[in-house]
Order: sequence, then structure tokens, then C-alpha cells
Amino acid sequence: MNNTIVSYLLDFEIVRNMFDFVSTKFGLNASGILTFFIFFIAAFIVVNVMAVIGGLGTYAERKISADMQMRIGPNRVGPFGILQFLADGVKMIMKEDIVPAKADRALFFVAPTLCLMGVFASLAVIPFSKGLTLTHLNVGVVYLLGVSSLVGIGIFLGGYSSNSKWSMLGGMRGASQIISYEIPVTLSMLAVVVLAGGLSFDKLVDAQTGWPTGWFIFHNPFTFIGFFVFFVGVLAETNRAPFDLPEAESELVSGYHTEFTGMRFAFFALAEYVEVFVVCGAASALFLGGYKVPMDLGGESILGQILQMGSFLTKTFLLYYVVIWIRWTLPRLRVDQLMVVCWKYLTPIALFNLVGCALWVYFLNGKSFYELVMNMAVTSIHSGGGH
Amino acid sequence: MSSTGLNVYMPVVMLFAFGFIAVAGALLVGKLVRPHHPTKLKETAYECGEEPVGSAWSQFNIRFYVVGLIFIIFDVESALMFPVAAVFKQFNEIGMGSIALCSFLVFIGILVVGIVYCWKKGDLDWVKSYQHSAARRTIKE
Amino acid sequence: MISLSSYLLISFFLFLCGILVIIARKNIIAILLGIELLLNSAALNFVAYSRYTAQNLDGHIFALFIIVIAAAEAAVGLAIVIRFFQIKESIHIDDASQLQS
Amino acid sequence: MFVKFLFLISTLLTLAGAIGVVAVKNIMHACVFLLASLIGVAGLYVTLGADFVSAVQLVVYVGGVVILMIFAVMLTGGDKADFFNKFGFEKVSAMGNKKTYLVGSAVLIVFTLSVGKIIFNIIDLKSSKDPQSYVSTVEQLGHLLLTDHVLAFEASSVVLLGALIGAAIIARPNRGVK
Repeated sequence: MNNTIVSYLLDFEIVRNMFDFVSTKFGLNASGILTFFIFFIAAFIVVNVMAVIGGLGTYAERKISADMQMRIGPNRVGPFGILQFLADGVKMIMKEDIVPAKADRALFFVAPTLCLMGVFASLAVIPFSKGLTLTHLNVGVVYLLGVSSLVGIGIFLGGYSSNSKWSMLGGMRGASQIISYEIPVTLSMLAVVVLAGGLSFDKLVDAQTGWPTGWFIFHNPFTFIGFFVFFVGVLAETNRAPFDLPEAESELVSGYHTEFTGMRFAFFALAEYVEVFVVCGAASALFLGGYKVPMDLGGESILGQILQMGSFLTKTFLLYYVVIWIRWTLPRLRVDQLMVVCWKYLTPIALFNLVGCALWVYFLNGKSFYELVMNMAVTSIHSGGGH
Repeated sequence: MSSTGLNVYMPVVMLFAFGFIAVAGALLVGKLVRPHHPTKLKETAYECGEEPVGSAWSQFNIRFYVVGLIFIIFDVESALMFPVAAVFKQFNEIGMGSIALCSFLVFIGILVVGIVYCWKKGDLDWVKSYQHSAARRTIKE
Repeated sequence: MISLSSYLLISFFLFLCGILVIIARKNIIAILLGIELLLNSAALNFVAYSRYTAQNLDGHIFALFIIVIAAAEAAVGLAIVIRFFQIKESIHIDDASQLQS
Repeated sequence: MFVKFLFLISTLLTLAGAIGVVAVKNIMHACVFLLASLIGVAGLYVTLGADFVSAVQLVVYVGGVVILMIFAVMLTGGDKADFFNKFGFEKVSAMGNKKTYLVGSAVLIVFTLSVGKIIFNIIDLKSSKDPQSYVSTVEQLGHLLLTDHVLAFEASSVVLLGALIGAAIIARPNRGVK
């Protein structure tokens, strides 16, 4: 039913032998337990790698911003200061944990937990490669939308539970911004789903090709606009500049995490940086060909999987760089402009794209723009030869 | 022997559990190493050095609600559109594309009517235009 | 083995909690929370019957439409609550005793 | 095996959330408990093989309804007196009567027995064979929505349009207050 890392590994003789060995040795049907262990190890690795990527994200942000402002940035801890995030982590865990006297103590714990749970759970469907993904759920895209909306509730509760005016304003703004921008994002995803004919990420990626001509972004004019709508939407959903109104330093001190100290603050920051990775991964899987490599090198073997993973991570980190670049380039929007951009520009454009994609599939049988041009060129050459 | 059935949801449960354990564990471990000297001043909410006046849990403007309201309607509609969109290509291939396209377009059309109504009535504006018009009317009178 | 009756029992319990919230709470928003519980228990019943007795997915369709109705109900209900609060400065259910204000 | 684990954990989440909604005083906490209950119901849908319904439950309830409820709580002012609502037993006229307690405890005993029996049945590890397989429901649901239930599909969009317009009209602030 679904492709998972376990079903991929079971294609190998050695893993099957291991399953058989354990089953015969212990008498009972051990496939469930082995499945559990494989999933557990894989999930553990993914979570830890993501935590490191989130930490490196803070380092990259500081380094790139320093580069753009002709500064040096962190350079003391480790080579080029690359271990800065570990030092930050140690500092965070040594900090005193201050809970405001008037705060709602239960929700003060629940808020960062919800944020982190939502972000981690969305990692389950990120398609690193065809085989080495945790699971390709067959409701992949809808699942991703569902669990990532937990982050919105976490941010709101973070603002609410602090009982501070800055936090409350930031939380309220954050929640309304996140839910508003979910609409254009969802509609852009729907356009891609119409073209690919499936909801799971492996179907969505397999409908594309390795060469850029087969990517969904260049599939037709509607998806080309749709990609930018999607990208702007996810920028706003992850509270990145120019949409960082919930944590606008100049007006709201620090927004919804003003009162959070130590590890609680660290989890909010970690959730934000991992979420940026998640949405960049989703963008590259939906529009930029995901894990597809241009030529078939190895295919199902481990080497081919690692190549696929490299392809996916390259696209994702390029988008990550663009996100950071945008943050240090563009000024922040005003709150009324934010809503106008969402409801009066992005949503109608996304609806138009959706209708356009449906019509494209209906009239042109879902052929990409490149294929149509090539077909026309071939037929014109043939007819030209006839003269 | 393959991982069919519900085992595919195992990582989901695990990742939820990891999210919870990370926060709870780090706070518990941190308890051993971090200082804890609460003072009354430290525990007040930060308001740029001023004494906080009143509670922050006050009444908010209605426009947050209007945004949420339009959002939830759109959210439900797009959630219903997902299965239809997933089989749209399939329907087109077996020659029933016109039926699928018609019902899809009607569905989106009704959705568009809603957004056009809200746009015309000014519900999508953050600074409400009818507040301006009401103010203008009172000035005129 | 998980049987149909276990799902029905959970659904019954959800329904019970929803009814309890509706009859015992005085905050209108809390009553709306109770209604959400009721609708969820009904949808759960539909899906459970669809899996255990019927061989088709009509129960799932029903559950989807129940979710749609629940969202519409929440939107309209909360709009009424907010309007009521603007008029009466209260969200106490006993204050909503007049048809006209 | 995993099905049972998922079922137990979802049941626990659902029931704990529902009890929390009933018992807790603070309305914001009640919203969070409702969130837990709804996530639990989504897990129960998964154990029933209804993957798409479960995902929609997450998207609509977690992302939509709960946020809307929280907004409504904030709109009506967080620190009002009836923000903390008491559990109004005095509203029920039969409360405090001896007969009521008798009937209630009898119902409770029956209820506990049946719950115990079902939990006992579940943790019986021997019969781990599942009779029905789990298949993807998305394509089938799409087919149903476009063939058998196409009228309901379109009607639901009209219902939502009505809800949108109605709620926007009701919630809109007064223009010229007389």
C-alpha cells in the first residue's frame, strides 16, 4: 500500500534473511518487532539530523547575514565558528527557567511542545529519496497540512500563556497569519495534485522527471506562477521575514516568545528552523522534481538512493539559502498589507491557477509545455520535409 | 512480510513521542544544571521597564475572527477538493473528464462567489472601509 | 481483537461527555465545544459501521460531510456568540433569554 | 499489534480529552483538551482504515475549528468573570437527590464493567490476525464524490457558502448604531 523505508530495505536479501532468522530463532512472528526497530532507528536518526540542521540553520543565518552586511559573524567556536550552535545549546540549557508569576503554567509547557510535535511529525512524509523515506503515506500532502497546523496553535498558546501584552499580540497575529496563508498554499498544492493524480509524495515526485523540463514548475504557465504563490505562502506560514510580524523586534520586542527563556525558547527557535527545512523540502518535492536525478544512476541500489537524497537536499538547501537571503534583503510588511497580500492577491491567483491546471489537464491531457513545444517542432519538421 | 497495514503510521506516533520527550526531557535534565533564584521582579512580564498594568488577556478586535471564519470555510472546501483532484486525471483518461471538470468548476465557482461577496462587502480589508464610511456619514450629518 | 462494540462504546462516551458539557456548562463557547464532541461521536459511529458491517465507503463520505457541517456550525455559532457578546457584554447562557433585545 | 497500541493510545487521548472538556474550569484549557480529544479521534479513524477522513479531521479541526474557538475566547475578553465557568450542577434540577445518585452509580458500575470487558478483549494478545486489510481510500472517495455523491458534494459547497455569508453578516460590526 505505501512505500516505506522498511519495504525498501526488505528488497535486500540480507534484511530478509535477518527477518527470517529472527522469526525462526524466537519462534514467534518477529516481523512486527523488527519493523518497529527499523522505524525507531530511522526516526531517531531523522530527528537528530534535523535537530543538527536546525542548529546549523541558526549558524547559517548569522553567517549569511554577516556576509551580506560585510561583517564576519560567529568565528570563535570550532573552525569558522561552525560549532556555535552547540555552544548556544549548552548556554540555553544552563539558563534559568523563568516562568512569569501571572503565566498559565500548564500552557506554558504545552505551547513549545505542540510546536515541536507538529514540526517533528511533519518530518514523517518528507521524501528524502524513493526508498530512504520514513513513510510515503497515501494522504501525504493533507497529512503535512494537518500536522503543521499544530504549530499555529502552539504559537498562539505561547503568546497566550505568557500573559504579557507583547506576547499576546504576537501570538494573535501569528495565528491569524498562519491560518490565512494556509489557503493559498493549499490551493497551490491542489493544482499540483490535479496534475500528478495522487496525494502521496512518491506519486507527486514520480510524476516529474529529473531534467528541469519535466519539473512541475516548468510544466505550464499556471504552475510557474503557482510555485511563487506557494513559496510566498510558506514564507508567511513559517513566520520568516518579510512576514515576521509575530516576532517583529521593532514593535513587539520578540513577539510570542518574549517571556520564554532557556530551553523553552530554544525549542521555539528549533521548531522554526526545522519548519523552514520542511517547507523547503515540500516545495522542492512538489515543484522542483524532488529526489529525481537527471540520469538513472543505480536506481534502486543504495548508491542510487544516496544520489537521490543528494539531489533532494541540494534543492532544499538552495531554497533554504533563498529564504535567508530574502530575510536580510526585504523590509517587513505592515499588518494590513499582510492581509491584503494574502486575500486579495495570492488567494485569487491560486484559485485561477487551480482552474487553469484543471483545464490544462482536460484539454491537453496533462502534457507539459515542453512536450507540446517538442511535439509541434517535430510535426512542423515533418510537414516541412513533405514539401 | 512486507510493511503493509497500519505499520506505516508507526513513524508518525514515534515522531509525536519524540517531540514530547525532547521538551520534557530537556526541561527535566536542565533542572539539574540550571540555577533557580526566582525573585518577584524577575517574574513580572516584560513591558519595556514599565510596571505591567492589568492582564494581557483582554478583548481583541473582531477582525481576527473574520479572518478565521473565512479561513475555515476555505479550509473545508479545499479539504473536500483533495480526493476529487486526486482522481481528476484518472477520470480524464477513462473519458469521463467532462463530468469531473463540470463538478469541479461548479464547486470552485460557488467558492469564488463567497470570496467575491466578502471582498465587495469589505470583510477582507484589515482596516474596515465601512468604518470609514460610517465616520464620513456622521461627519456629513 | 478490536471489535465494533469498543468503537461504539468510545463513541457513546464521547456523546455522554458532549451532553454533559451542554447541560452543565453555562459558558456559550463551552457549549459549542460540547457540540463538537457530539458531532465527532456521530462521525466515529459512521466510520466504524462502515468498516465492520458495510462493504463500501459511504460511512466515510458521511463522516466527511459531518466534518463540513461541524465547521459551518462552528463558524455560525461563534459569530452568534460574538454578536451576543457585543450586545450583552456577557457569554453566560442564562443571559440569552430574550428573542429581541 | 501496532493497531492495538494505536487504538489504546487514541482511546486514552480521546477519553481523557473529553473528560477534560467536561471537568476543567478554564475555558482555554478546555479548548486544549478538546484538541487532544480530536487528535485522538483522528487516531481512531486511522485504526478503522479511514486514512483520508483522519487527515481531514486533522486539517479541519486542529487547524480550523480549535483556532476559531480560541479566537472566540479571546474576542469575548479573557479575564471576564464568566471566563472561568463553574460546573453548574445546580442547573440540573434532579441533582442532589438520593434517587439520582443511586441510578447514577448503577449506570457507572455497568459502564465500568463493559469498559473493562472491552479493554480485556483488546489486550488479549493471542488473536493478532486482522480480518480486513487496509487499503488507500483516497481514490475510492474521489470516485464516490464524483459519481454517487456528486449532489451532496455540490450541496456541501452551497452550505458552506451560506455559512460564510451568514456568519460574515452576523459578525460584522454595526454600521450606524441608532
